[in-house]
Amino acid sequence: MKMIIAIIRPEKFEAVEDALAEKGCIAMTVTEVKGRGEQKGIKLQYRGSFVEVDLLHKIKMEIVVEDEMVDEVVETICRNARTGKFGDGRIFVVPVEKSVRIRTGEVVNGEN
Amino acid sequence: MKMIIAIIRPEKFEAVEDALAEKGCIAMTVTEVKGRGEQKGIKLQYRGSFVEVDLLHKIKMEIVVEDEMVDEVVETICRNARTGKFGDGRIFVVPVEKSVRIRTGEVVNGEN
Amino acid sequence: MKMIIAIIRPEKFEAVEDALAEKGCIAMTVTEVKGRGEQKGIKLQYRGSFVEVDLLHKIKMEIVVEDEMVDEVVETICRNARTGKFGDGRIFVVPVEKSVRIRTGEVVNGEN
Amino acid sequence: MNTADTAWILVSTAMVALMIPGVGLFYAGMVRKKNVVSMITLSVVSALIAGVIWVLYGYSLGFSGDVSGFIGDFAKILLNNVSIDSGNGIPEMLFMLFQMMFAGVTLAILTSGFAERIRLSSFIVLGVLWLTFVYIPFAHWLWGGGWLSRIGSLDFAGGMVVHVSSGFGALALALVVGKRYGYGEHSIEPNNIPLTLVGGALLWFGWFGFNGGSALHADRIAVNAIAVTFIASCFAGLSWMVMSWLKGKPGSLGIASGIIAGLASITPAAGFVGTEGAIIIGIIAGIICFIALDFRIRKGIDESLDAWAIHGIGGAFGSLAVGFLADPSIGGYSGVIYGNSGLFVSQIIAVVVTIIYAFAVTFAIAKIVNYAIPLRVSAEEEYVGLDISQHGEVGYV
Amino acid sequence: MNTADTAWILVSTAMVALMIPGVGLFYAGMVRKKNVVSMITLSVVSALIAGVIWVLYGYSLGFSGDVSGFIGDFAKILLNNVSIDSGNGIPEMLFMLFQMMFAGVTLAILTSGFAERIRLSSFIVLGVLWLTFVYIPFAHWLWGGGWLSRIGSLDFAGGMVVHVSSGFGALALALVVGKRYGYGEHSIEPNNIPLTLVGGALLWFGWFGFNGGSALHADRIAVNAIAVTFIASCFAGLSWMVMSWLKGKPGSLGIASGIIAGLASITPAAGFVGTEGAIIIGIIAGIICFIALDFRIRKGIDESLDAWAIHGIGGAFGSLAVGFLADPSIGGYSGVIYGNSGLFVSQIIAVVVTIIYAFAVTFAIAKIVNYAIPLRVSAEEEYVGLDISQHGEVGYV
Amino acid sequence: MNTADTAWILVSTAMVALMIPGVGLFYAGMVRKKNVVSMITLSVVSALIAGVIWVLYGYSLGFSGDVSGFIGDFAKILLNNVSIDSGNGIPEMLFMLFQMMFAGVTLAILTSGFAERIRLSSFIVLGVLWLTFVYIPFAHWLWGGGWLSRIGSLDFAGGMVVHVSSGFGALALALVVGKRYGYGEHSIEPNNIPLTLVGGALLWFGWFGFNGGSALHADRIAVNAIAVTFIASCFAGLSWMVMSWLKGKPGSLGIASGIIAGLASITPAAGFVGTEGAIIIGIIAGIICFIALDFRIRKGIDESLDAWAIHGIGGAFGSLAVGFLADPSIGGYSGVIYGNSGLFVSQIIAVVVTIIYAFAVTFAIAKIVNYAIPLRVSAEEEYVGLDISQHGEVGYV
Ligand SMILES: Nc1ncnc2c1ncn2[C@@H]1O[C@H](COP(=O)(O)OP(=O)(O)O)[C@@H](O)[C@H]1O
Ligand SMILES: Nc1ncnc2c1ncn2[C@@H]1O[C@H](COP(=O)(O)OP(=O)(O)O)[C@@H](O)[C@H]1O
Ligand SMILES: Nc1ncnc2c1ncn2[C@@H]1O[C@H](COP(=O)(O)OP(=O)(O)O)[C@@H](O)[C@H]1O
Repeated sequence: MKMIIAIIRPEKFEAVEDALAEKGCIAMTVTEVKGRGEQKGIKLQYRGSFVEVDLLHKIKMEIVVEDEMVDEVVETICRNARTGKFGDGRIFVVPVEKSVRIRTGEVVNGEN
Repeated sequence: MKMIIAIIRPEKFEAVEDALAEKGCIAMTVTEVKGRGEQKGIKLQYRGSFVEVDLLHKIKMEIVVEDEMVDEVVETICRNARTGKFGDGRIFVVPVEKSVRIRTGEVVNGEN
Repeated sequence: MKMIIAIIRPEKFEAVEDALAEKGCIAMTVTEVKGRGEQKGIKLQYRGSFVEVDLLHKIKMEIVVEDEMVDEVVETICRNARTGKFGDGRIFVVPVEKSVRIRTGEVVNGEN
Repeated sequence: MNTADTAWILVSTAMVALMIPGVGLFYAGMVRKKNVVSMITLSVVSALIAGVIWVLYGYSLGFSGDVSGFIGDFAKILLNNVSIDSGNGIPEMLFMLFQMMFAGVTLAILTSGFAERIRLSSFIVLGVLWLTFVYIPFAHWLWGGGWLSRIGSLDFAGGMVVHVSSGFGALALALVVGKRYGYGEHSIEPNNIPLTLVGGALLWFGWFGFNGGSALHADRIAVNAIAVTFIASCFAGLSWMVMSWLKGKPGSLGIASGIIAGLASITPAAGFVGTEGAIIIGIIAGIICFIALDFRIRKGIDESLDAWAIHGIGGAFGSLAVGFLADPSIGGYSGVIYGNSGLFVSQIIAVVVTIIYAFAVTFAIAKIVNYAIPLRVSAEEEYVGLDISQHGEVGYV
Repeated sequence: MNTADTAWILVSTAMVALMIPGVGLFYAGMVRKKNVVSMITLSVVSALIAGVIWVLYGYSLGFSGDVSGFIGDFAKILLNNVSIDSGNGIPEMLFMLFQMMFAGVTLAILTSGFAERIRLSSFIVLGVLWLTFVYIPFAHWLWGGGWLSRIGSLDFAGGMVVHVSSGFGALALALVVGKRYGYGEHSIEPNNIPLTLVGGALLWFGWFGFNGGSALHADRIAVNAIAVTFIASCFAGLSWMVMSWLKGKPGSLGIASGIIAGLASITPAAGFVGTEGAIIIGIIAGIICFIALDFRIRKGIDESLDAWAIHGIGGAFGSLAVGFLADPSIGGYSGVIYGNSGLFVSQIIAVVVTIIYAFAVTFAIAKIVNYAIPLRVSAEEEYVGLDISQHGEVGYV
Repeated sequence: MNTADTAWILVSTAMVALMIPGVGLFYAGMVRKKNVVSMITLSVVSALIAGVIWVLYGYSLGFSGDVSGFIGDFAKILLNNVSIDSGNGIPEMLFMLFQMMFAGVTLAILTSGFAERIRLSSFIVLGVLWLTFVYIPFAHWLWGGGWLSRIGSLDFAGGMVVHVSSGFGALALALVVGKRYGYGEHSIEPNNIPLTLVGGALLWFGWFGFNGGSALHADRIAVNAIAVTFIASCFAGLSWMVMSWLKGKPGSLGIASGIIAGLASITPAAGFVGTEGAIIIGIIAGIICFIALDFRIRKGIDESLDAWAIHGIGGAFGSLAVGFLADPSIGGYSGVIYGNSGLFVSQIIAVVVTIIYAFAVTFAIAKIVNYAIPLRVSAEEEYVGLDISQHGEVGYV
């Protein structure tokens, strides 16, 4: 099992969410975060000088899926979150060793 | 060392927190998140049609513990966060390779 | 690749951010969280009795870096986030198996 | 027409109008984030309901004619014969509008009793019935020439008409509607205290018009009313603060509650007692409303935003206090300390009757509405919150 | 000097002043978090611009003398000869100040058209030009003795001067400035509905001064004005609520919009129609402004905060309604239902002319300014938000 | 009794009352999230303290009799002999209440000096002493027939009594209490700018009552006062905006600060200067208060919310400006530009004396209180925030 951590533009969230739901990937946890990439955010020109706005609002999605689903989910997010401009975000995949459903107590162990 | 990531109902947080403290598990990091499980949130019947409220408020707890504590902590969270209804949440366990206490600089390496 | 998860005092964030930028470590994701360490937060003396304020505001930084950068980043954070008093925070290092840049679709696999 | 009186009541009317959303903002900061919009909207809709009912028949039933001391007649429905001209004093149209705002504020206060769990549609039905069968009779009894005013009971600006009715009504409603899901099991914390304090500031401001305008003239009584109103609120805020300090920390919500307890308590008395009376009423109001709130919590009654403890108890206490403290040099009526016990008796009768009537009739109305259409949202809707389930909105993004 | 009238207009002026930031707060809750400061600031700066222009030459051009019915003269620039004394009625200085606030509110309403994408500096230039070439002429035509008032057109408190001008002006601006980036592609959600409702509460309150003060006396007309104003807003709030309930859930923003639609629609009529007229105007206002808003959305026009649908359509509708419903027993003018069709003709002319003029001249001004200095921020600045890019501030931490 | 004057002062009193929590809201948005409740509560408690002190002895010491020009007597303690009736003008009870609000606002402004670090209990003690030994003497000197008024110093609505006292008092307090932990090391950002602007809107509104009501009549002076008040605030808002634009971006907090600087500066002059004077005062106020704020920051003084830079400097400047600009055709007094230098001398004396007295006596009081009970919370409490440590509350959930 893997946790897919995707950091995307807030305005792309709905599109990503819908595309994932179509693929049957419904469950997720969403956090409002701020972030910057390697470009140090956005540069605004301001009366000759530049102002850097470094931390921009992003949405972090955490999605835990079976190993075989990872590539499809990653690909779906990528496709729907992309604008092609700086700031589209990143996806990280982290191993999950165990997953428990609180309601039932049912435990799934990852292969890791 | 493992990071236990528990996503629970906000109204169960206090109970879980107290139960964990009793077991000596005090340290934790808490984030307000939104989430949905496989049921796509909650369906509200509204004048004949259904409205899905997909993202519901949840509390995410991140607790890093020694490997041998994992089961006890998971079990304690499960017991205290459970209502038996959809939406009780999930617990994920993720490996931690290294842990540093900033105040002292002391480093603990996980066995992973 | 590793994800460095640092939980620090909000008032130290700027200093840490600047110090990391100097080291060329610019990209990061930041979340407002609450947390407590093993001391159960802060004890306030109040008319004879003690009140514990258990969850204090913290800033969580998530920084994904190549393996060889980990120690430098951890050390930089430690040095700049330290006050020496309880509550300075913790750093956890978690393995990342894969990282994708959404804008380009470019994938980097971790050695894990 | 007295233009100065008119100027003052024009402004007072606007100030009382501002109190209606003010109640909503005050309440909204104290509920959970998922119900913040709902709580304000209930107050806004209270204004709409009151406005429409008042125009259609409410003013007429309250203030036109008299049927056996209990209720008015239909001579002024649709504001028939309500003139914008006047002999002396203010035009009747202005009086009508000023009174309309009181009905709106009262209904808004009532929403405390079913906060975070009422269906919007049921609230509208309930609101119409409640104004018709509780508020309008009370207005008639005490202000429209009805039986309580005839036996000599006094209610300057609504200790009973506004505060007892909504406070004890809210209590009845809380009992019919039942506790919020999880109440008493996990803590329900105020989501936005600054919002509550914005609402509280508007209420404090509006109360100058509420009590001062009830003089209906820009005269010595209006001056007395606003002076005792502010003074009572200060002393009540302090006495509540002291009470809560003795038991723990003095919270801002407590101080605000104390101020409002003082305001509610001085309301029936503002044209009858002087500044010493205001000090006494204020101090006691802060203490007994604090105790009432504490009692309510210990009993596990989810009268969620304490309309009962603050408005109900405060209004009842203040109405009784009139019987004790009324100073003939202010409003021409004497209380017990000026050697007249007759007024006190009338006040006791009025308080007891309005408490019983408000509680019982509200209870009955609530039961009937609840039988026809459920008052309460479903468990899922409550869990998700009324903002999404009733309004399709999210308070803060 | 009539001191009672003066007292009332002193207060009314303050109440209308409060509406200026009130518009900003109302709007600010509906934009995205990154533009919340900008939205309030645009309204605050509207007050500053209006204040300065009014003192320098605005009042004079609007209300002093007359040049061919189109505009005033320069006799009172820098408030020359504007006296604080008066024969009867209120001092001219007070009238000047009261009118100044109207200019400020109107400019604040206009900011709807370019919300979340205007450069602050361009707004200032635009605001100066717009007040000069749209607002001040309108004020002169209808209130300063200009040609529309001479042909008998009536505008009690600004149905055309305030609401048509800003509503249709905002529409023109929205077309010139263009849609917000991503508009129609992803949802743009209100960031803080309680903030909007705080602003709405202040607007509701201020409108008593806006319409009531426009009587310029604390008299029967003022009484009529505030009564019909509140009544129309209640009925409009309800009719909008019903409309939105038929299509889905009744949101708080919808109810508030309905109330404001009622307020805007009754504005031109408040001194001419009675309470039945107010009921009719209110109910219709809620329905047609709802439809207008729906139409605007379906057309994909990003007139972002619906000044056009609510103020523009509401103000135009209300101005026409005067021609139908004017009751001679209130303001001395008769509408169609009292057998006089002449007034209705004047109203049609006035509405048509002001709509065309407001739209066309605003469009031209916007194009010219946009040519000289871009009205719109850069794509990056828009993405980051105006709070950071224009003000260097972050709304909430 | 003049009922029109009474109507106006009834309303003005309410408007000034609203300013008290208004100051709290204005300040609260600028502190950190963990102190937002505390900041509002300090203002609310200021009202309570002022209310109680004023009733007990404050009004008497300020406005009854005279002991060597320095202070009043005890003839009106407990509002003894303060009547709700009156010959002509307004009843003394109303004057008393109007003045009470001024005391409350002034104490609320003072809380800037120890924001985010004061113990609530110490504040209460400090507030009582400060009103007694600083505010009440000032009120007596300038308004109660004391020595400054006898030498001809003028203070229309509180340039010295309110703004110099609280501004320089806050500076003294900031020095005694010391900087906030971490001040200057890490940035301390405003947590909720919209909240500050809500407070600012209420202040702007209330100031009409503050300055206009200080005429004590609904007359030409009241009209002049509100006109020059609003005009000065507009010009000051713009001049501050320009100043901040020259150095970076024009923030909303800057514009709001400029507006308040203009309001504070025109306060002492509002009944004495005309609209040209208001323009001059406004423009200069925006500039010098901006410079003062900048100076304060460069000096590293943590007078946290700039009561000194805005109220202290603004009030002092405006008081001096009266000596220059007073126009005999307005209030009957002539300044330097009308050929009279005597007034200017009196104003200089008054400003110098009040600055020194306010600073020195506040400093002494603060030292004494600090010796008896620490003014400041512990380092842990400050770190956790005053909301939790003093009130047991959390502002937003
Ligand atoms: N190395 C990283 N560690 C943690 N978060 C990152 C990292 N790189 C990017 N992010 C997150 O992704 C967001 C978008 O990244 P960015 O680099 O701006 O996108 P792009 O690669 O398209 O320019 C950032 O705001 C940040 O939150
Ligand atoms: N696969 C998943 N990945 C990430 N978060 C999840 C996942 N499944 C559940 N969650 C989180 O747990 C919360 C509760 O899950 P849910 O499925 O509703 O509980 P239940 O299994 O009891 O129905 C969700 O709101 C979401 O935040
Ligand atoms: N075991 C843990 N798991 C998760 N988060 C932790 C853990 N220990 C500490 N934290 C986070 O680090 C923050 C600071 O930790 P704390 O223990 O107070 O620092 P210190 O070790 O200097 O006393 C806490 O508020 C919490 O958010």
